[in-house]
Formats: sequence, structure tokens, C-alpha cells
Amino acid sequence: MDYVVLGAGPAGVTAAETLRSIDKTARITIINGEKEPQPYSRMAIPYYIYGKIEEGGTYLRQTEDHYGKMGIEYRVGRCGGIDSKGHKVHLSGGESIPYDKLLIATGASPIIPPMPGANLPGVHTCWTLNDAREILKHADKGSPVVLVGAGFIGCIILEALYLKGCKITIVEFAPRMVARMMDETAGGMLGRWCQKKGVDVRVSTKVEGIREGSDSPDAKLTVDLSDGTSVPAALVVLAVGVRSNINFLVGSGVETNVGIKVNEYLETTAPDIYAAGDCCEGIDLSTGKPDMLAIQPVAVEHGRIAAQNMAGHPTPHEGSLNMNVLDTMGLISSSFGLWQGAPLGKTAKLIDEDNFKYLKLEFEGDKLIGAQCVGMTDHVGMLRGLIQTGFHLGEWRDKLLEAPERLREAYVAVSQARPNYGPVAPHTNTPVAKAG
Amino acid sequence: MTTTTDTIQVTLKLYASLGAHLPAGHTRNEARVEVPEGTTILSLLDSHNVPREACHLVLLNGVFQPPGSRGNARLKAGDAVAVWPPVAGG
Amino acid sequence: MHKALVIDPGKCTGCKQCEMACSYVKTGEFNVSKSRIRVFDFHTEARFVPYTCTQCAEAWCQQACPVNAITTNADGVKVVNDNLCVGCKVCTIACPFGTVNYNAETKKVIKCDLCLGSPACAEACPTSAITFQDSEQAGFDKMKLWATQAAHAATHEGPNAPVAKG
Amino acid sequence: MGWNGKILRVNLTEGTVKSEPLNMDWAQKYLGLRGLASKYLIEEIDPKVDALGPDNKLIFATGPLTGTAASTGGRYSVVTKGALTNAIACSNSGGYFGAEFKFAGWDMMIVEGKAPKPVYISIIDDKCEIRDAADIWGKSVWDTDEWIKKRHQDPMMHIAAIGVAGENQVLYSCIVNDLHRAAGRSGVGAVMGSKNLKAVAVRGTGGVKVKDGMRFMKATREAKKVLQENAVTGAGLPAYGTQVLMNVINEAGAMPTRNSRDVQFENAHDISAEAMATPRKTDGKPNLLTNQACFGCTIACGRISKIDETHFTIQNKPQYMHASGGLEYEAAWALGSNTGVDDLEALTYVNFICNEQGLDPISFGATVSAAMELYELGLINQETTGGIDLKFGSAEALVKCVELTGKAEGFGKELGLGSLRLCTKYGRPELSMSVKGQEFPAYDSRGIQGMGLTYATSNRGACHLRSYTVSSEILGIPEKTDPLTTDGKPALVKAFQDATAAVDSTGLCIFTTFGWTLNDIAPQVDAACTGEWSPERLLETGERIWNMERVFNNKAGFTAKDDSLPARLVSEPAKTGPAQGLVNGLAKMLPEYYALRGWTNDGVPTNETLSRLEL
Repeated sequence: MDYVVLGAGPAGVTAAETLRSIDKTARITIINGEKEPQPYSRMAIPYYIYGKIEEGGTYLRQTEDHYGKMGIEYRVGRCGGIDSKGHKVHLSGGESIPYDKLLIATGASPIIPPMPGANLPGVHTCWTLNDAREILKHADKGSPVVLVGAGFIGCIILEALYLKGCKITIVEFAPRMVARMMDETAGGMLGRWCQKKGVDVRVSTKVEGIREGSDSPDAKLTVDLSDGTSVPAALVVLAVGVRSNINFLVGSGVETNVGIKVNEYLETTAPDIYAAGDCCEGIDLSTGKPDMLAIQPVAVEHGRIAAQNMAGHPTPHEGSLNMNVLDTMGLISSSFGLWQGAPLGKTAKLIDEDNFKYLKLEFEGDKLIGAQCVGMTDHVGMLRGLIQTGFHLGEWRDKLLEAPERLREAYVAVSQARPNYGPVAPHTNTPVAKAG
Repeated sequence: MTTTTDTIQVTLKLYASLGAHLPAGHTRNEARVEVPEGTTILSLLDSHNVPREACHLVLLNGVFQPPGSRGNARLKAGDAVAVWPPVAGG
Repeated sequence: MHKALVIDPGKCTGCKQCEMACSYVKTGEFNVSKSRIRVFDFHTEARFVPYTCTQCAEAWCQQACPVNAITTNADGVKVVNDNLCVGCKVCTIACPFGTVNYNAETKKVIKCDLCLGSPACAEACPTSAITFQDSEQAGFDKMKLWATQAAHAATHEGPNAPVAKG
Repeated sequence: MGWNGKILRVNLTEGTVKSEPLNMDWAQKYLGLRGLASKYLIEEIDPKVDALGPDNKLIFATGPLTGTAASTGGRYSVVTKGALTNAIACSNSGGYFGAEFKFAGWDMMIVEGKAPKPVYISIIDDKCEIRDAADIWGKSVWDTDEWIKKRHQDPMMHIAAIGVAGENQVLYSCIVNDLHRAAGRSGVGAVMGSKNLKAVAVRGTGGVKVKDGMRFMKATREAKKVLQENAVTGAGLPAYGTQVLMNVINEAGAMPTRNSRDVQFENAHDISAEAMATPRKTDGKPNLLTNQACFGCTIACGRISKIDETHFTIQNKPQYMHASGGLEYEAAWALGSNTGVDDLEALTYVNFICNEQGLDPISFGATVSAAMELYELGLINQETTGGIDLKFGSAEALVKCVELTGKAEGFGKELGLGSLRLCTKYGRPELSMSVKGQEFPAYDSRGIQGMGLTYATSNRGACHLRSYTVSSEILGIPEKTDPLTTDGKPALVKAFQDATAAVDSTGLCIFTTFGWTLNDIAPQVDAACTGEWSPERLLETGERIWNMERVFNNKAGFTAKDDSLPARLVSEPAKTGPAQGLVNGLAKMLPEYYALRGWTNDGVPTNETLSRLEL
């Protein structure tokens, strides 16, 4: 059996490892589209930028010769196309690799907004390790940096740039920060927090263009904004969003939408081809509908489930929970599931503007379906637990409507309700439990 | 020749965890029991299988009986023996 | 068989000796807010529930970690390797039990590691509400039973309910 | 180490909050809680100050072992000049409040002055604020607890509050923390109320450090083992609580009954620990649900009860149909035997109300008991009581009284004065079973002679917790003495008083001494605290504290005449039980006690004694 995994992010690596754990003899090849000695994690890049870790610290697996020891062939190469009838992957160098089963886990890439100057030197996205190396060349202490986009990824980079000591202006087209992760209250809190930390936050503002030259001695670029002002920049970081890497699939028989279309077994429309992670549209647990959820835990979940299906263990994917956690210069926020709430659902809110604390719980009936959280980190995973398991909160729903801060009690009360015994939290299906 | 032993009535009170050793038909934690004349506190307790090591506080008509005297003094009709395992309060 | 913490809330008196022992072992001072185990107090129901990590066989936190900083040791314990943890907090939202927490002082995550073999909480518990024993023993069977009941408790309607298929 | 080294000074008149370093020299001489706070109080107030005036101070104090892993290490004390007694008052409480206060980084809080309007104090780590309490003034302790947690959006706060009783300055009102743990005696709640201070809410996320962690853990582990293996602290107290004494003390003929006219209560069993654990006829469930520990406590004597939902006291009152703090022995006696009421559910309800309104159930029950005697004697009648048929044994009357007292409504206003002022008002002060104005607790000193001396000489007015000789005289701990004789009692009382003062100043609970001696306690203090702490040094510290309190009281105007018992106990012999025919032999014991203490015949510590104790 020949398994080929295209893409060496968390989805690809997890899939390769899962395949090996099921099938001890198969040939497994994992192909990284980026020229790196090891698969690495994008989640770790901000920590690399501000020097908390070395490059090696970003690697997905930390043991020496991890892939060699597992009998997984790791190689670098860009995919030029797929011959789904011939069961072959074409690499851009001309080489073809045959497969019995193929996993596409090619991830996503940052969107470069169509604006003048987006390709100037000193303008970078912050997505790959290579981007990070480029950014490091410009992000010196005191350097003026313009960060375009205050979404989830923008905010993660913000933290790193802040810790590097850069002078930051953040420009966001939407009327608030993290608009796709949290509501006005939370976004407003984050914005105030950033201002307090000395970051210039411009929301409802568009970048009209970037041009070379600046009045400021420490900047080589000038960023013109829709509010009529211009900001000098030694570095412009673009973080306006990502899109799935699927262009190479044209004509392959693998149907795509925003991402690759998959069924509940993460099979694509082409035989023996599966997809996982940011490049595909898996099921969103909250809506039951396909969606591209570009987050690490979902990539891992997809990777495992796809591999189990590829290896002949039919494992349906019931859906992934959309969730995010963000550290904005020390203010930690998170959101889960249907944080926008349900049309007829009830909402519990705790707002403490002075102390930058916010907790919002969204219910449908007596179940938690979504949550947002700012400034609170203790036991925050319980939010996921409640949403994921769909536990009936019963009377605790009303208690939470009165006092959402009693969330942890509510969780323990309903999850440990009976018998009066045992360290058992909610019944949750781990990916392995889904097998068979 | 058979001798009949006269019996007397005494009250046995077993408290806290010793309550489990009370004979059937007790009310509250007390039982009226018939014992042969000449019965000592120890023999009364033994006859109800009250573990000796658990008999920490033994009061005869409210007066503490040190362990040494529990096997000596003979009970009289109407006596009340109250026993507790080690307990305290405040 | 691995040993596990078996918790019986029915025996807990709410004394928090477990929290004190845990915080002392982990931080060198007595600080219940740093304890990896927490006792929840439901006073109107006269019930106290100690709560900590269950060391899942297939741990959500471990899978979610982007840099492999959470590893399984020989005793099946999920351990955070401080030298690898970057502090991204993904595990804190991934763990559906809420037992991986972020420590703002160290900028790393903390979780119960069973004190690598002799949990201080179990040793400190005066009523055996927390014991450390072979997970195959009685407690674990009851846990499984409970898991089954919990599965029934979660109704299979609505978009959020886990659906058992296949 | 052990101590945080920081105290909070809150001036309610000025509205100011200050942090000060703890006086470590004093800490070395007086440890913490009772000893150290008394030292501060004595240095800072005039002993003749009006207890309910703005010049009195109210001190919340923890000790060096509060908030550590030592078993029972969660205590705090409230020290002030007592509203009920006008003597030095130290009321000690468990629960979780004390430890939380310590975790917030403080050892002690001194509250001065009087707020112009009702306030509460919030302490969140090093942030302390005086906040408006208009919305909770008039609310119960339970509602206050809930309101503050909601207001601060933090269910993990711990709150010590007064109920309406404290607001109304009921003279025996208490400060209740964690819903049903109380700094109960001497009217510390009234002092808090007089300052317009409704509550203190604390949240602490810091840590407590000890001198030698390894040695401390070893010492506490060994000491916990002693408690665990001791039959009293390991099994008796957790299973039956202090309430197990109900039958013991009754059997021993030392149960003050119907205002101490009798020494045995015929229905004691019906309100005892055994009864609490027996399923009720009505609903098949026992009154007692479980036991609860205070912070750090490996004994867990606390009772958690739930009232029978069909009982007359809580008809249509769903707010009482849940578990809460149940009857401890003193409360069961004061509300039960002492008033002749044998209805366990009614007593539990009255106890709930005491917790909710912030009333000391001992003084409340004893005052009702005295009122019942006045009623029986015809000195008061239904006109006085507002229609309450105040007969001994009437649960209905007791329930009505408790519902009126905290609110200071109708006859409740008179009951709120305490038994001495009430009986004096109706011309019979001797019917108040009190010393220095404070009602004595659940041991009749004719049946337990040492307790007579204990009550008479207690610095905070009649109290069992200043030298619990019951432990020796009845329970045989540490060794058995004869309760019916006065022989050796002065020495016993002195030894208990000194040891207790030391234990009360560490942060540990006195109940540990059913299993521990100072030899078990000293190694824990020594490993935790700066300095060297031997059992001898602890005992000396205790003696120093005792004498310091005495000096304060003498300056406040108390003399040897106040070391006395109500006439009934020294002139009316016990009617039944082992003590039948006996009165308390205080007159014999007192001179010997003074001599042992190194006091003059007038009960004044000699200069020699004071200098020996470095006072």
C-alpha cells in the first residue's frame, strides 16, 4: 500500500502518523510544499519572531529523526497537479509519485489584498517560517510597523511585534478588532487594551496604498489610509485572511468550493483521494454544514479521521467545533462555537470593562452552543466541553443567566452529577473513539 | 440441684457508633435489659458484644467508671450504664 | 495497568488539603489558586467535588499542541514539557474538561501530572475521597458506567449533539 | 515567614485604606489572631472606650499557620472591645474566609472609625476598597453573600458579614463568614454594625510561604496522622460532630436546662447527634446530610443539615429548603435543652435564622431561656412579649423570638439586649446565667466544677472555649479528672487557659487539642515561623496573652468581683444526677487560681508576674 500525504502541516503530519499506527508495513510519503528541513507549526511562529523559541522550537515533532524512525518518508516539493485516474501526484520538478491513497492537506495561504504597493520590499505576509525570517530583518526595536488586518492572525502577530518593541499601527477594515471571532464588546475591549499598550488602532479604515519613501528616518515606506492620514513604516505586515490552497486541483476531478468538498469520511469527489485541514471544507459541529475552519485542532482532527478512513477503518466525522484563543499583549480572549448566538436562544453576559473581563454564553434551550471570553483563562476548556457534548444544563442554565461567572460550577455540577463517583467529565468522543 | 438466679432490670445506653449493639426493642439509644444479679458492667457489655476497646466513656448513673473498676462493681436494680466510644465536642 | 486518580465526591469534606498539597509541590508555597486540582463546593446540596485532569488515553490537549510539548510518559501521564511549551494556549481551549490552564507568570500551561507517580493530593486527602490506584479497580468500572450514562444524558438531537455512527 | 508581614488599616470615618508593615517584634511575642490582634487593640484603644462608639476598633486577624497545609489552618479572629461584655472580645471562626484573607497578602485588618453610611470592604489581593452597601443594608447574611459575589462577578470570593442583628446592634450579634461559620460571641457583630460596616469580602490569589517547607510538610503530615488515628478527631467528631455531647453531658448531669433550674433534660436524646442521624418519621430522611470541613481541616466536625420540608417552620419558605449549617452542640443546647424545646427541626430552623441574621445562638437561646423564666414567674407577660406565649418547651415561641430578635422588632428588641440587661430591667439580674454580661454555654458548673472557674475567669465573659476542662473532667482528654470535685481544678483551668490562648493565636482550631498537645503543635509553628518555637515558648506565649487580656479588662473597670457566677450555681444545689446536692465551689477555687496566676487577691497581675511575662 502506498500512501501519499500532500502537505506537512498538522493535518498532514497527524495523518501520516495515524496511518503508520494502523498500517505497520505501508509506504508513507509526506511532501512539504515549503523548503524546510522539518514540518513546523504556524502557531509557533509569533513565539519565534519575538525570540521565545529558536526555529527548531516551531517544529511539529521534537524528537530527533521522528519521521525516519516512524518509517515515514519526508520530502520537499511543490505539487503541480494530480492525475486521479492514474493515481499519481505530479511534482513541479516533473517527477510523478504514484499512490494508492492520497491525502490533500495543502493548507491555506494568506490573501494579498489588491492594493498598490503590496509587492514592495518590506511588505510581508506572516504565514510561513520564511515570512518570519523576512519580518525579523525589519522588526527592530522602535521600528514603525503597520499591521494590516486585526483578525485572529493579525492579533497573534501583533503580540510578537509588540514584544519586539516595534511601534505599531494596526489598520482594520472592519469596525472592530477580531470581527470574525468575537462581538463588539469583546472587540472594543481588545481595541482599548491595545491603545492602552501604546498601539495605534485604526478600525473602519482601509489601506489605500503603500509607497516607497518616508519622511521618517527609520522608515522606508509610507502607508496611505482611507482616513486621509499617512503612516511611515519600516515594515508592513499583511494579515487580512487566508484561502485554501486548491488551485493546483483544477481538472483533477477533485471538486472544490471555497475549499475542497469532502463527505463525512473526508473523502473528496475523486476516488481514493481524501482531504484534511485548512484546504478542505469539513463539517462545522455547530451548524452541521461544511465550512473551512482554519485552526490547528481541526487540522489535527481531520488528519486523524482522514487517515483512519484511508486505512480502511470507516470513521465518520461528526463535525469540528470552531474555536480560537488569542493572547493580545497579555489580554487573553477565546471564542467557541456559535458565539453569535442562536435566533431564539438566550444570552448570559458578564461585562467588566474596567478590568477587561467579558464572558458571554449563548444558549439554545438549556444547552450551551457558543461562548466568548476575554480576560479569563481558568478552566476555559469547559466551554468547549459543554458545547461539544451538548449537555443539558437544566436549572444551571438559569443560574448562568443570572451569574455567568458560575460557569465552572455549572460544568462540574452537570458533568459530575451522578453517580456520586468518579473523575469523569463529559462523555466526549475522542477521534479514536469514533473508530468502528 | 438447680439454683435459680434472681434477675434484675438495668438500663443499657449505647451511644454514637455503639448504638449498633443495642438489643432489639430499644427506644432512643436505651434498652431495658434483664441481667442476673451480680452482673458487672463488663459482663453486661460483653453479653451485648460491645467491643471493649471501643468503650471509652462509661458512666454508671452518670458517674465515670475507670477501666479498672468496670469488671468489679456489681450492678443494682435500676442502674443505668451509658457508654460511648471516644468522642468529644465543644 | 496504569494507576489513576480515583475521586469519590461522596467522601469529600471540602477541606482543600488536596489544593494545598498540590500548590506546595508545584510552586513551593501554599496557594490554592495555583493548584491543579480544585474542590467545587455545592453547599446547598451538601456536596463537594474535587476535580482535576483525568489523563485521557487519547488526550485532546496533546493532540492540539502545535509543538508536541505535551507528551505521554511511561505511566500514561500527559506531561507538559516546559522547555517546549510556547504558551499558545490552544490546549486550554481544546481540553473539553478545562483542566489545562495557562499560567500568566510563567507564560506556559500547567496541568496535573500526577506528581510523576505519587500524587500529593491523594496523599493529603484525609478521607480517601482522592485515591491513587490501578485504574482497573472498582473505581474505573464505575467511571465507565458513568460514561455510558452520560452518553445517554446527552440527547442525540440538535446540531451540537455528538452522533454515534459507523 | 508564616506571616505575610502586612496589615491593612481601614479608617471608615475618613474613608481611607492604608497598608502597614506588621510589627514583627509583636508577632514574635503574640503570634497572630487572638494574641497579636489583642496586642494591637490594647495599644490603640482606651480600655474605657464605648464599645459601640467610633473610637472602638475592630480587628480581623489571621495567624502564621492560617492558609497553610497544617490541619485546621484556616482560622481567623475578630478582636475588639465586646458590645455584650465591655471586656476584651476575641471571636474566632473557621470556614474559608481566614485563609482567603491570608492569600490576599495580609495578616490583619484594623477597622477604625465609623462610616457615614453603610459600606462594605472589598479586598482583592492587594487592592482594598470601601464600597457602598446601601443595597445590602437590611439584607440577611446569605443574601449579602450572594449579592457581593454577583456584584464582583466572582463566585470564589469569601465573605464575612453581619446580618440584620449586627445592623441593629443586637448585643450578641455575630459576624458570619461562608454562610454558616461565625465569629460568634461577645457581640462583635454589633461593633461591626456600629461602624456601618456590612461585610468584608475577600479574594486572594497569592501564596503563603513558610520558613522551612520540607520540615513543615513533614511536621504537618505527622500531626495530621495523629488526628487521623485519634479516635476522637479521626472518627468521633467527623461522624457525630460536637453534638455527640448532648447525651454525654445530660447523662453526666451537667446539662443546664430551663435556665439552669435543672441539670438534666428529659428529652435531650431527641435533639442529639444520634437523633440528627436517624431517619425522620415524616420523610424518612435524617436531619443530618453530611459533615463539612473548614479550610484545611482534616477533622471535619461541621454539620450540614436539611430541614424537613413539611415542618411548620418552613412552610412556604423554599429559601430554607436546602442544606446549610446544622446544629452544633452549643446551639442545640442553647436553643433546645436550655429552653426546654425538643423539636429538632425547629432548632435547626432557628439555627439557620441565627446564621442568616447573625445571632450568637448561645446568647440568644440563653436569653430566651431567661425570658421564659421571667414569663413563668409572671414578671413579664403576653403584653410584654407581644402575644408570644413564652412557655418553656414551646418551639413556636422560640421560633417567633428568633424571627423578631435580629430585626429588633417588638419583644425581639428586648431579647436583643442579652439576658443580663433583660433580667435587670425586670428586677431579677440574678436570673441571667452569665458572667461579665455574657451567657454561659452548655455545661452546668455544678456537674463539672472546673467549668465554674472557667466561666468566672474567662476574659471575654462566660465561655467554654477559653479553657475547655470538660475535655479532662468528662471526656478524659488528656487525662481523666473528677468533674464533681474542685481539687486540682485551678491548676487545670490555668493550664488549659494558657495552652488555648496559644493555640488560638496560631491559626489552628482548638478542636485539634482533642488529639494534639503543644508537642504536636510546636514543630509545625517552628517549621513555619521565623524564630524558634518550642512547646514551652508556646505555653509562655499563651500565659502572656492571658495576662495581657486581663490587664486590659482591669483597666476597663473589671475587678475580682466580676470573676463570679450567678447565685443559682453557687447556692441552689443540682436536683438530679451525679451532682445532686452540689453547688459550684468557685469560692474555694478562685483564691488558689489567683495565686497560681501570680495575681493579687484582688485578681490583679503583680508587677513581678508582668515583668516575668515581658508585659
